Order: sequence, then C-alpha cells, then structure tokens
Amino acid sequence: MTKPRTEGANLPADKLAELYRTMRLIRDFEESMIKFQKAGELPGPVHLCIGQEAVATGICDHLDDTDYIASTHRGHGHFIAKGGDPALMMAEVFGRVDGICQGKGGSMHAADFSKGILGANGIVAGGVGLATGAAYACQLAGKGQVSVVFFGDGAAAQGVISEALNVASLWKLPLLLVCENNGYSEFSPYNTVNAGEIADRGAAFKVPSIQVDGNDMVTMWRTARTAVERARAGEGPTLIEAQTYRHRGHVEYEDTFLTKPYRSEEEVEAWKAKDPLPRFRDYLVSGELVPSEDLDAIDADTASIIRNAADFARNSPWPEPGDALKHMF
Amino acid sequence: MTKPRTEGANLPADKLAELYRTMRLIRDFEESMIKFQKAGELPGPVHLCIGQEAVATGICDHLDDTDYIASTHRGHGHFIAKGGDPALMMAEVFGRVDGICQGKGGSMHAADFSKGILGANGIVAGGVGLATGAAYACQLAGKGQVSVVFFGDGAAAQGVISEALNVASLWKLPLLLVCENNGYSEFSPYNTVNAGEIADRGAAFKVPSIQVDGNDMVTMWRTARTAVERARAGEGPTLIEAQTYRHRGHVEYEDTFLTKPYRSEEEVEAWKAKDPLPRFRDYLVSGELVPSEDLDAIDADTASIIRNAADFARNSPWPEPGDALKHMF
Amino acid sequence: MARKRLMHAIHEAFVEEMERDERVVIFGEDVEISLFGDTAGLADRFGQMRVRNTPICENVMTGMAAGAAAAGYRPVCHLMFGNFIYTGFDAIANQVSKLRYMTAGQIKLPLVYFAVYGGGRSASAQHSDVMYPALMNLGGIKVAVPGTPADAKGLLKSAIRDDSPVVFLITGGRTGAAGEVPDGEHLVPLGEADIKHEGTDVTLVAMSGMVAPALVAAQELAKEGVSVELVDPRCVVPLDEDAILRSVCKTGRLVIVDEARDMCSAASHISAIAADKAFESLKAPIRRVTVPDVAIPYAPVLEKHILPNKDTIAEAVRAVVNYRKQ
Amino acid sequence: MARKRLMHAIHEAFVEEMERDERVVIFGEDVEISLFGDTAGLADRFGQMRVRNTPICENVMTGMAAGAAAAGYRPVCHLMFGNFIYTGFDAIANQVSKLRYMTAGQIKLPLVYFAVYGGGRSASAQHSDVMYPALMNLGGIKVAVPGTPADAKGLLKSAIRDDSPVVFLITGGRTGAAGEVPDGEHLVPLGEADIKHEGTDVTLVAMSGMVAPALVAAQELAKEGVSVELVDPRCVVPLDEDAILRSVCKTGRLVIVDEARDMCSAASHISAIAADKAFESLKAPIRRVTVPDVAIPYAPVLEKHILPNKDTIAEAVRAVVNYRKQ
Ligand SMILES: Cc1ncc(C[n+]2csc(CCOP(=O)(O)OP(=O)(O)O)c2C)c(N)n1
Ligand SMILES: Cc1ncc(C[n+]2csc(CCOP(=O)(O)OP(=O)(O)O)c2C)c(N)n1
Ligand SMILES: [Mg+2]
Ligand SMILES: [Mg+2]
Repeated sequence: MTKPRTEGANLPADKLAELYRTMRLIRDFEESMIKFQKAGELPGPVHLCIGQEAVATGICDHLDDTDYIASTHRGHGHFIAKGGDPALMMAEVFGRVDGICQGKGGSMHAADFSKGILGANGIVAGGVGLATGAAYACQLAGKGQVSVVFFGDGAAAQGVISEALNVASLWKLPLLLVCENNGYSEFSPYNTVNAGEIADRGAAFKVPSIQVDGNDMVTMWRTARTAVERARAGEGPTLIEAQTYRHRGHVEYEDTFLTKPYRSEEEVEAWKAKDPLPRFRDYLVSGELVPSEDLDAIDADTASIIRNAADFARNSPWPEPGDALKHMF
Repeated sequence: MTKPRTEGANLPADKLAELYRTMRLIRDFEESMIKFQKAGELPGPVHLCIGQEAVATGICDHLDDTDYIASTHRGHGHFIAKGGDPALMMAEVFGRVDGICQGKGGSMHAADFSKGILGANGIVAGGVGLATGAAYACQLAGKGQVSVVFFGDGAAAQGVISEALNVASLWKLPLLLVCENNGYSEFSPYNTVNAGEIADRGAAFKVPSIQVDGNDMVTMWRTARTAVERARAGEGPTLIEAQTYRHRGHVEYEDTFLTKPYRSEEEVEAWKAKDPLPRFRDYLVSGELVPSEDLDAIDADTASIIRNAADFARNSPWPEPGDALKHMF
Repeated sequence: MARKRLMHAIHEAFVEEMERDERVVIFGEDVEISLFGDTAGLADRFGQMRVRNTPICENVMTGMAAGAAAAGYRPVCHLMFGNFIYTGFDAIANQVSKLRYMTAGQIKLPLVYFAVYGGGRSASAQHSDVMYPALMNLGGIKVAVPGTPADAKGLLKSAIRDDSPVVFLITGGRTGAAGEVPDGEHLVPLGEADIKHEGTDVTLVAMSGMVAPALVAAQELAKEGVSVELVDPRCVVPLDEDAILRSVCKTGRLVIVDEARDMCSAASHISAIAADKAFESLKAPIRRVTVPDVAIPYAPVLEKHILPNKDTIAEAVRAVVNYRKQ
Repeated sequence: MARKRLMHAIHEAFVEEMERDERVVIFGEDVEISLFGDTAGLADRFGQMRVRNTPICENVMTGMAAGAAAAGYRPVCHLMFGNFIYTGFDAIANQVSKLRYMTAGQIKLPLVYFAVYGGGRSASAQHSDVMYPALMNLGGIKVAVPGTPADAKGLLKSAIRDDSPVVFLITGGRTGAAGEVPDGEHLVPLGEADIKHEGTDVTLVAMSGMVAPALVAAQELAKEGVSVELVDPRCVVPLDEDAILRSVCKTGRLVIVDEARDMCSAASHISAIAADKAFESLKAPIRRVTVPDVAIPYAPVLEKHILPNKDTIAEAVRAVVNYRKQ
C-alpha cells in the first residue's frame, strides 16, 4: 500500500468552499436525524456518519451524475455528496410519499438512480457486486465513467470484496473500492474482526492500494482524484482505505439495548478532537484560503436547507396503503 | 510469501518408500478410472488428479485419523492419502451399495468421517467453511489436532477463501489452506481468472504463505511438515500454494463436448516431463535411497490393490431403490 | 411458571444447554455484546472460546458450523437477522442440507442456525424477510418457528440437543410479548404441533409471529359463535401433518396464516397437504392469509397493509365458515 | 420449422438477441468455451467484451448482473449449474429481488440468470437440485422453466428483452430431446401457459423436464380412455393461474408434476391455488407427483426411484380419476 503525504492545498477557494459546504450539509442532515430519532419521528433505524463526512465528500466531488456509487447502511453522506437532494432523502427516512423511494426504502435503501446513486444497502458489502457490475457497464460504454463502492472496515471481512478485487483487476474495471475504516464493526473493535490491514489486501490482486487519513479533507480529495483519473483512463481499480471514526453510535437507538460500553470516552474524545469539519474549517480560515464570513454564510445556508427539508418531510403525507403492492415488476 | 528451497532429503528409506507407495496407489486408482469411464462403467463424472499426487501425499502424510481434511471435486488423491480405503471409494464411484457412501455420493462426495475425511465436494471452495469449522473444533478440543482444506487455483477466486484466511488468522486456528495450482480453472488458464499470485494473498491477513513446487515430493513433504507443526503448536494457519499440473482433462468426458483445445500439446508434454511420480522414483533410485526392486514390489502391490478394488466394486450390488429415502435426518 | 419475554426464554435455554453440555458453542457477529439480549452475558459466563464474536463473513460462518459439528461440537451459529441466511446460503443449501445424506448417514450435524426474522418493525426489505419457505424446500434441515416464550425455550433446547441441523427463527428482537414459561427443564419436541385454542368449526393454522394475532382472532370469533381450532405447528420441518389433518377432518374447514410471501409459502404447502389428504372432509375452499409477493416496505402504513393481522385473519375465517356451495 | 435440440434453440436465441441489441452481454465461468454448447462461438462472434469468462466468484457475479443492468446493459449472468445459484444467492435474494421495489420503481433490472438444473444424470446432490421454489418465494424475480426447444427459444428471447430480473432454467445439459422450433422471430411471453395436450377428465400440470414424461403419460392414458389436459405453465413466475384454473374448472381434477422436492414446491403452490379458487369444481383430491424431501443421490437406481416418470405420473392420474367419495 502507499500512504499519501498531506500537502498544502493549491485548490481554488471556490472548490474549497464547495467541499466545506458538502461536509457541512451532511453534518447538518445527520444532526437533525439525532433529534428526529429521539423525538420518535423516524419509523426505522438510522446509522449516522458524523465524523466521516470528508470521505464521502472527497470521493464524490470527482464524480458526475453519470458515474455510479453504491453505498452502505451508513449512507446519508454518500447520497448528499453525490448530489442527492437532502429533502427527498429526509422525506424517505420519515417514510413519506415524497421520499426519494416513496417511503418504501427508508434510510437503508435511499437511492437516486437519476444521479447514479445505486442506493444505500442493508446488507453489509451488498453494494460491492452492484458497483462492480456498474463498473463493467462503464467500461462497455467506453465513455470514461467510473463506479465507486463504499464499505466499512467490518464489511472488509466479507469475501465478496476479494472477489471484486480479483475481477476488477483482471478486467481493469473503472472501480474505486473505498473502505471507510471507522474502527468498529458494529460493536467489535477493528483488530478483533480484521487480521492485518485492509489496504494491504489489494496488492496481492495487483490493485493499487492507498491508506489515507480520512479526516483530512484535502488529502482525501487528492487521493480520490488520482484514483478516479486512473479509472477514467482505463487503468483499472484502486483500493482506498480511509481511516476515520464515527462520533455517534453504530445505530441511533443503541443505548436502549447495550448493557455495557464498547469503547472508551477518551477514545471518542480523542477522535472528536480530530473532527474533519472544524479541522477543515480551521485550515481554511487559518490558512486564509476562505474567509470565515463565507463559511458562516455556508453554515447558514445549509442549516436552512435542512430546516426546509425537515418541513418538507414532515408535511409530506404517508403513502397510500395500497401502494405497497406496486413496483415489483 | 516464502519459497522453500529444494533440499536433499534426509528422510529414512521406509518413509520415502511409503510416500512413493501412496503416490503410486493414487496414480493406479486414477488410471483405472480412465478405463472404467471409457468403458461406460461409471454412472457419473470423474475429475482425476494424475500429475498432482505429490501434494495430497506430502500433506496427508503428516496427518492422523483424528485430523481433518476437506477436499474438492478432484478428491480421489486426498481420500487415499488420508488413509481412505480405495476399494470403498471405487465401489462408491461405481455407485454400489458397498461404496463408502453406499452409492449416494459418487466421486464428488466420497467421504470417510471415521478417517477425518470430511468429503470431496461438488461446490468449488465448498470445503473451506467445513475445514475452518473443523479447525475451530480442533482448537476447542485442545489436543493438537489440525484441519486441512484443499482447493484449486480456480477456487482461489472465491471470496470464502479470504473470509477463512481472516478468521483463521484472528483465531489462530490450526488450519492449512492448501491450494493446488494446476494452472487451470476448468478450461480457463490461470492468468485469466486470477490476478496476482495466490500465495501473496495470505500476507495481508498475517497468514504465513508459501509457494512450493507441488511436483517435488520431498519439498512438498517438508513444507507441509512445517505448517502442520505450526498448527499443532497453536501458532495458527498457513497458506500453501503448490504449483502442479493435471495431465488429464478437467473432467473425463470433456472431449465429447469441447469444440476446441484450451491448452497446447507442448504445454502438456512439458509438464508430463515433470511428472512427480517418475521424478520421485528417479530421485529415490539414482540417489540410492530406495532400491528399485523395492519400488517394483510396491508397484506390484498397488496394482493388485486396485485390481481387487475394481473387483470389489464391480461385484458389489446396486443399492436398494428404497434406500433413496433413508439418511436425511 | 413465570412470565418472561421471548428473548429471556431464549437466553435461559442457551444458559441451560451450555451448562449441560460443554460441546455447545455459540459464534456470530457481536454475540458477546448481544444485539437482541439473547446471548448477553454468555461470554462472561462461559468464556470467549465458547461464545465467540466473528467478523462479518456469513459465507464461511455457515460452513464453519457444519465443520465444527462434524468434528464433534454442537455449534450455534448466530446469524443475527434472517436475511443474512441468504448471505450464507451456499453452505446451508449445498453442504449442510445434504452432507448427511450424501455420505449415507456417516455423519450427524448437530448444529443450530439462529436468526431473528420477519417484518413489522420498519426495518425494510433487507431485514424483514420470512425465509423458511426456501429452507423447507431444501430437505435435510429442520426449522423451528416458535410463537410463544415457552415454546421458544423448549424448542431451542431440543434444537441444540438434536443431531440434525436446525434453523431456529424468532420474530421481533427485544420486543415480543411476555408469556408463561415453565420453570426448570422444559423441552418441546421438534415436529409436534400444539393446539393453542380448541374449536370445532374451522381449523386455523398459524405459526411464529402469527400465533398471537390468530389467537386474538379466535377469541373474538368465539364471541360471534365461531368455534376456531388454532393449530400451531411450532416447526415447519418436521411438519406435524397428522395434527393438522386431524383437526381439518374434525372441522372440515382450513385457514392458514403465514407471514411468508404467498408463493410456495408454508401456507401453500399445508394447503396442498390438506387438499390431498383431507379432501373428503373439506366443506369450503382452503384460504391462505399470507403476505403478497412483494418486498417488505419501510413506511409503517405500507408494512401494515401487507402483513396479516387479527382482522384479516378473522375475515378469512368468516369467509370460510360462511361459505356455501353455489 | 426445423427439429432442434434444446441447447441449439437456446444458442439461436442468444445469437439473435445479441445481434438485435448490443446492450446484451453474457458473462460467467467458461462461457467462451461453453460447457453446454449454449454459448459456443459467441465470443468469436460478438467479442470478448460482450461474452466474458469470469473467475469462479458467484457472490460478486450475481451482484454484478444487477449493477450492469442498473447501469443500462442487459446482462445474462451464466451460472452454469443451478446449485451455484445458492452460492450467489445473497445478491439475488437481498438485492435483485428487491431493488426495484425498495426504490419505488426507479430502476429496471433487465437481467437474466441462466442455469442448467435438475437430476437424472448421476451428477449427485450438489449438481442436481431444483431451486425454483426458493426463487418463487422471493417475489420480484421471474422464473422461466421451458420444457421444449421451441419454448426455450421463445422464452429466452422474451427474458432477455424483459425489464425485470429473470432466472432462466433448463434441464439436462447437452442432451435433451429435439423438438420443432419455428423459424425466424419466435417469442413466447413470460407468464403464459401452454396446453400441451387437450383433455376433459383431469388436469395435469407439468413444467420443464416433466413435460415430456407427462405428455407420454397423457398419450398412454388416452388409450385407456382417460382424457388428460396437460397444462405447461412454462414460467413459474409469473404463474398463469387463470389457465390452470380454467382447466381445473373444466375437468374437476388436478395432478401436478414437479421435479422439485415436495415441501413448498411449485406443485404445492399450484395445489393451494386450486384448493382455494377452484374448490367448487374439485371432484377428487389434488395429487402432487414430486421428489421426496431428500437430496439427490448418485446411483442411477436411487435417483430413478425418487424422480417422477411417466409411470408414477400415470398412476397418480389414475388414482385421481378413479377416486370415489367414500
Ligand atoms: C450481511 C450482513 N451481515 C450482518 C449485518 C449486520 N450489520 C449491520 S452494520 C454491521 C457492521 C458494519 O460495520 P462496518 O462495515 O465497519 O460499517 P460501519 O457500521 O462501521 O459504518 C453489521 C454486522 C448486515 N447488515 N449484513
Ligand atoms: C460454486 C461452483 N461454481 C462453479 C463450479 C463448476 N466448476 C467445477 S470445477 C471448476 C473449476 C475448478 O478449478 P480449480 O479450483 O482450479 O480446481 P481444478 O479443477 O483445477 O482441480 C468449476 C468452475 C462448481 N462446481 N462450483
Ligand atoms: Mg466500521
Ligand atoms: Mg485448477
């Protein structure tokens, strides 16, 4: 595996602001979910990605609507970063008819095919096959599209990953395998469920593999760029292991059933100190790359987007019961 | 991965003769199968391991009846090397009631649990889970037993292999993963179905991995010894990639349906020149390790065992039709 | 007797069987911390060798259960949600269901696959399936589907002691109504139905999560003067055909409630058995109250629409009872 | 019209559809060289990008079909033997059968899983299963089970053109009897039964490999004066219930032949439909001629004992026709 060095950014200010905006929007969406879940407004479970926003943002910034992503149960960030409408996802998580899946999927299945979002997934590593197949389609189409699969460190233990590494390498598919290593597979710490390092698993299949600080927005973005360019140029797949952390629990209601803690307060605090959002903000402001007023304006804007999304979701009606019978074929 | 050096053997003559005997017995069994298949005496398909005998022999020589093996569709060699009775397997392949599975399994399912032979397998990589579970049982029992799974280079692409590498490494299971790389997955050459080298896939999971000349009886034996000792000592799994070749087709009747060749005559001839059986014999005789008369006597003995096995199989009755309903629970 | 929640009853069964037989081991994702409470505390009590967290790797896990069983242990492979049975289906369908048969009975496979399944919790399509129809068709695998805490405990203990592979399925996670559970050793044999409500007008077969609403329906119908016999098979493999047929021969009418999708459901199969073997007695069409052939939706209003409930059950029973040959 | 073997008809369908639509691609293990002859020569003709050998990796392959379909292609994922559907079952059951529904119809999944299945060749338990019952219960997946070369061609062409996932299953490998296949464009709609033999005394439903022996049985029974109506549903999903019920209402008797194991078989489900919707017309019990709930054995004598054949079919028909209420 290779490990990219953190470099000074020479990205234009508007690009930096855009990346900040995406992260902020994801964060606001997720924080609203905490509230709605507590208030009992969400019918089903939600898995939040607070603390991991830089990964989705850094990868998806290089993608167009004609590129594909397959996501996980922790998929809100990917959906938003790939250009999905937060209001449509919000209504979906509320189970309403104006949801992106008309209330049929919920958080774990939010998808927007018009944006190349093949969907969140309730099956760990379930997106791997989908994205690999989409990568095959991209290759057949010959237009330089790429396909990305996000998966967790827990998912890395699933055999389908090695199957995908093998076939993507042999076929030189335009596929990015992006592992968000947040240190836990549900409640199991990394080293109890993964032998060795995930980024080491690509080499044996001749897949270039990179281990990157997933909380470092700029490095993440650069790493993604290289991999996407490689894929678009027909040079094949890349495995990226982004090291990050989830601030929230595995699932929002976990306190109701866990009888003992599975990680220490200190560990959580230590990672919160590395929160990618304030870190990126500091970097932008202290480096005088984007004025803090601009970032404040973004904050205000994303907050209002999420407020509106929540209104939209809450005001959307429930689906018609009989619609349960539609959409099988 | 590591590659063992071929060393001069300082094995006692009786051990060397024993290894020769096992290889010879497998070879004779398989050659009889060619004949019986051609004569239409076998109801189902057979996959022969001629050319690969040293692998089964070298591994299983280190195992007792209380150790476990899980085999493949090409499983006759493993069965014999692990101490299974060739006559009982022969009758099984003939579909007769005296077969080791009373005619219910055939070649692809020959098993003898009393000898720790968990069975051949019609599912590529199907033995991986079985052997891993048996290794868990061995560990629980704490008596130093080990478990071995044989699989092919084609099977190496199956995700379950990486799942087993991961869990066996984490749990330090007494498991040997033995890949018989004979260069083909059915009719697909190695490099069309495998990216990189199989023996490289263990390292990422911290599983010691060895690539070995599977046609070199002594080196194979030594390599196996190290791995088995490691496992018995509680030090965990080993991945062994044994490079070898099958002289016969993928399946005995393949000429009846293949419309074009999938490998060259020259390639086959080149590998036949490296046939492990004459090679080992030469080594024994030219090195004056075992007198050729002793080997001739072994040849005569194994030939008669197989002749008797064939008589036993042929004379065994068909099962009672109604027995088809037995043995489910 | 004491009232206990289903998960509590399950937990007791695990503890008792692990105490009783040290060959009983449990492995699966996060079994140490325990999502549903069923395995909570077992690792502390029995050690991490016997109660062992696995990585997420259903393919090898399902096969490992077979290997460990073949090598002398009595593993419980905890698969968390029933849908993950599909993820590990290869070893279940291609190895476990056939290994004993293919080897002419050489081997016993005393193993249990454990999972929580079914809908009603807005857990969506990938966490709400009912997968016993696929398992029933495999042959070689027993399938227990208890509907009460007492049956859950008694069947799980039998499943762990059974020498054949058993898939043990329960609904509902930590919730699930409480019920009386006998104290001390309590075994329910696999394959023996239980009459949950006696009656003479119509046989209602219901299992697992459908027993409770079926019982309510039976009680409500009693007030209308309809006498329902509620038969709970408790296992779908082996299926207690005799008990079902006995009841149908008595009542002449049959309704089957099954949370499975309709096509090739347990309900279909039970209906087929009755249409063959109790034809003579039948006074009315056999009705199935099942889930339509769709995936399970997220929104509660949608999910509610497709899952059987006491009213749809009662309605089907009334239709059958009121049926008159045209 | 020309007589062709089943595999030849299949091959023609592949060629025609690949000519017609360049989005049609085929991938699977050794599809280039072709084990069964069905895909022989296609790689030379259409190039290795469209006819592509895969490594052995059913888990990712089945998912890839969904991804390629979602991204605009019409993939045929060749799974060789039906049992390997179990190996790749996760994506089929957890993704493909639900993706369209979960996303409220956002996406079409025009893909075909192709496999050869069933017994009768001493290929043993792991190469001889009949797996459509499990598929039928998933919802969301169409399942074509042609019994003649003409139906195979016509259904495969429809399957490739269909916007839903279809599992396409044929029996028997390179063998299989020849039959007349119409020249030129020949399409059979998915979900439309075919009356293979008209009759008035009893309805016999048979599909796939069971059509041929059922037809022989019908012809033999005709000589005995028993008039059999042989209905071949050709697809088990969608199932042409109307055609089956129409026939049962006419004949008043029903026998179903199915090579699946009995529990939750297609036969069970068809029986259940009739016991519900054609109850009024039934003059006799509904009989199923299926495979007992065991794995498929190796020895020919054992295999023969459990597979339906013309004699066991005829016997079941006679029993139903001779049935008199006690
Ligand atoms: C096939 C399958 N097995 C198990 C689960 C239950 N499960 C849901 S999330 C999860 C842990 C996933 O960990 P990771 O991949 O690291 O993702 P993270 O939650 O950390 O984002 C598990 C075991 C599942 N959904 N699917
Ligand atoms: C799950 C599964 N997929 C496909 C097959 C068909 N198949 C049988 S053997 C084989 C090739 C195996 O190659 P390899 O593992 O190298 O073993 P070898 O035949 O060379 O000994 C294939 C594809 C199968 N039996 N099981
Ligand atoms: Mg994680
Ligand atoms: Mg090989």
